[in-house]
Formats: sequence, C-alpha cells, structure tokens
Amino acid sequence: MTLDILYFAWLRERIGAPREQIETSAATVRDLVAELVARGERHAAALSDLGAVRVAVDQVLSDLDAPLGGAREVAFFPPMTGG
Amino acid sequence: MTLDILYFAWLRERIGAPREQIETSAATVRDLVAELVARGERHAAALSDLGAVRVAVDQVLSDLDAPLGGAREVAFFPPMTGG
Amino acid sequence: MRILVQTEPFDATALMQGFGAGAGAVVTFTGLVRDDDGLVALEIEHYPGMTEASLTRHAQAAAERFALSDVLVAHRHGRIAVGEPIMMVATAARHRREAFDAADFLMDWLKSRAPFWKREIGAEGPRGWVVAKDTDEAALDRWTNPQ
Amino acid sequence: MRILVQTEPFDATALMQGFGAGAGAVVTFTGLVRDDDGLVALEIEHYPGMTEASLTRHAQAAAERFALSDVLVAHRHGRIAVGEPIMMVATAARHRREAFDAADFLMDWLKSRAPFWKREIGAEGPRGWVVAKDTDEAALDRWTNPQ
Repeated sequence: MTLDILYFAWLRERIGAPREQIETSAATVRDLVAELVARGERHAAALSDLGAVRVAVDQVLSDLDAPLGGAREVAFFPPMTGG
Repeated sequence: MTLDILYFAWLRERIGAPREQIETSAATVRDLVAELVARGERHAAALSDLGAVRVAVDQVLSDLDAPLGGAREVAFFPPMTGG
Repeated sequence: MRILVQTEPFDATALMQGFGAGAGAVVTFTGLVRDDDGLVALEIEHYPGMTEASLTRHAQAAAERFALSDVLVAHRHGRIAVGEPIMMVATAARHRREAFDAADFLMDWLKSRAPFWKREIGAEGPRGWVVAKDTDEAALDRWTNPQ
Repeated sequence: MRILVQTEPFDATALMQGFGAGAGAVVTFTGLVRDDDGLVALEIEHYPGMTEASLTRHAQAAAERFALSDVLVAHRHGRIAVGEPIMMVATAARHRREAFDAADFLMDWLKSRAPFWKREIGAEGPRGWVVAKDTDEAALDRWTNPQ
C-alpha cells in the first residue's frame, strides 16, 4: 500500500522533510518504524528513542501495535505541548 | 453605648425598617438579640430562628458570642446568596 | 486589583482591557441571570461598605494564596434582567492551575460570604428570597479542609 | 460550538459576542506568551486536519460530559509574540461547577493531546522545542482516574 508519512517538530527537523510517500506492506506501526529506520541515518536517528515519539494513524492518536490495514497517513511527532 | 442596627433581605422586611439606632449596654451579640426581641412582635418574629440569621459587627462576619465593646454597627441578615 | 460594586451593567471588554499583562494564564467567570421558571429579573440587595471591604479583603487573600499578578471582582446590585451578567471574576497568574483555582475559590467565597441577597422577580412581581444552598457552604469548605 | 485554528490574533471580544446566551455561568481561559528568560516569541507548529478534527471531537466530548450549552476553542499557530494570546477556551453551563470543570478539562486535554508543538524564540533566534511536562500528563489523568 501507499502511505503518506508525516513528521512534526524535532522529528521533522531530524528527518529533514515534513513528509514522504512510501510503498509498504507493514502490518503495524512497529513494522513501519523498522522499515523507516532501515532507510538511513536520519530516519534511524529520528526514530531511535520511541519513548519520546508519538504516532497518529489517519489523524487519530495511536500506538506502536496499531494495525495499518487500510491506513493512508501515519504521523510521527514528539509529545504535544499545546495550550 | 449607641449602636446602629442594620437589617437586610427578609429580616429587613420583617422588622419593617432597614436600620434603627439604640442605646444599649449589651456585652455580646446574644445579649443584644435578647434586648431586640423584647422590643416587640416584629423583632421577636424576625429574630426567632437564630440558626437562619447571620450577624456582622462593624462590617465583619461574627457570631452570637462576639463581644460588643467599642462596636458602632451591628447587622442582622439571612445567609448570603451572592454571585 | 480592581473591585467594582455597582447597579449599572459592566462592560466586560473595557474591564478586561490590559488585565493580566505579563501573565501566562487568565481565567474569567461570569454569572448571568438564567431564564428559570418564567423569571423576569433578579433583585440584589447588598450591604454598602461591608461589600466593598470584604470583596477587597478576599481578592487580596486570593492574590496572595494563588500568587496572582492581577485580580478583578465586579458585582452588580439592584434589578438585573434575565440574560444580563450579575457578576464577574477575573484572575491572572503565571500558570493555569493558579488562575483556575483562584477564580474557583473567589466564586465559592462570593456565593456564601459576600453580603449579597437575591430575590426573584417573575412577571407577576417579586417572589421570595433565594435560600442559601448547603452545597455552596460545602463548596467553600473545600478550601479550608482539603481532602 | 466553535473551533478556530488560525495564525492571526483572535479578537476575544468578537468571539464572546452572544456566547453562552441563556446560560447561568460562563468561564473563559486565555493562555498568553510569558516574558520568560528574554523570550521574544513562541513558534507553534500544528498538524493541519488532525488539529481541527481532534479539537472538535474533544469540545463535543466536554459539552456532553459537563452538559455545556456552548463551547469555544481558539488556538493560534505560527509565530506569537510575548504578551499575545496563544489560545482561548470558553464554556457555558447552567451552573458554575460544570463551566469551571469543563474549561479545566479542555485545558488539560489541550496541553498534552492536541497536536501542537512549541518552540521558543529569543532575541538570538530559535531556541529548542518545549519539552512536554509530566505534570501536564498527571493533570490529564485526573479526569479518568478520579481520586
């Protein structure tokens, strides 16, 4: 499937781009992270500490074990600091 | 001593006046209430249920045992319902 | 700090002009006359002199307890029509917790310790005096007897 | 219900026009950029699409949970100078407890669940991203794990 991957805040800065499109057969967010980390140093650095990373699948807060079947957009970002 | 006695809300209505001035030697609020009750039916009716009456001595919330030495103004009113 | 006790409606916008400059958090509470049971207006009696003194004292106490940088209390008396604001409290602090708690505390205090008394006015004329609620007394107790 | 996500400053007076008509209690919270450590501005990034959807969902949840008659959330993104409002929440209910609690709940939720990220800007340029606070997480827990 084709997935839009979005990055925000310092994850965007470490990756060096706000979004990318990838072809993947990852079943879960965790599988997707493994594929992304294998892409190179920037991805590996950005996603090295998963405790400091939050994820949204199709714009809904989710977790590493969430299934990706049917998903179109996955976003990675640090814990939010709104308000 | 000369005391200004003030009444508010339904106490004012039962007494039939917002204020009166009296000469008294009452030592405490409780003594003052006894003197007022002796003044007649209206005062007796207004001050019959002291559990439903609050008192301020010189504009500070007080209680029945408060001393009146040096006081100039005593107010009787129902529990407050502001805000 | 600003304390207003008046019969005229207050202009919340004008009151809030410049309020809380430098603060990180501003909370306002506004109490309005609800359209309950065909109510037309409230009539509020107060104790001139004691009202201003006690509002000032408690606004100062709240400012110290919650480290407020600014505090405002405005309360009307006389006849207030349904839909109109009766009173307003505003608090400014560095952080949201203090601003929220201070406004909450001031409201609990105002409800049962400020010398105001309300009477309901229906289309048929004045109704009875509003009776104090035990829940208001309990709300105030929260601040002296923390659970 | 009204949700605003924008870069421009918002006009609180205009937003509050007619807000809470018929309610007995209106609470507002405004968060402003504090002048901390020579801060010049905040820069706020957000997740377009998710921001609006999640603010709407949580404003609706707050409206149901606290029986609100009206609710408003306005949040800016982009560069916001010291002293300017970042965001505002307003809640209207019959009674004060619900209006206070709903505003408090929405703020706790916004602080750690709405997709906004802040970076500090000093006179020397951008500083680091603001780190999420454990206390914000704990504040949110209050609403699911009542003591």
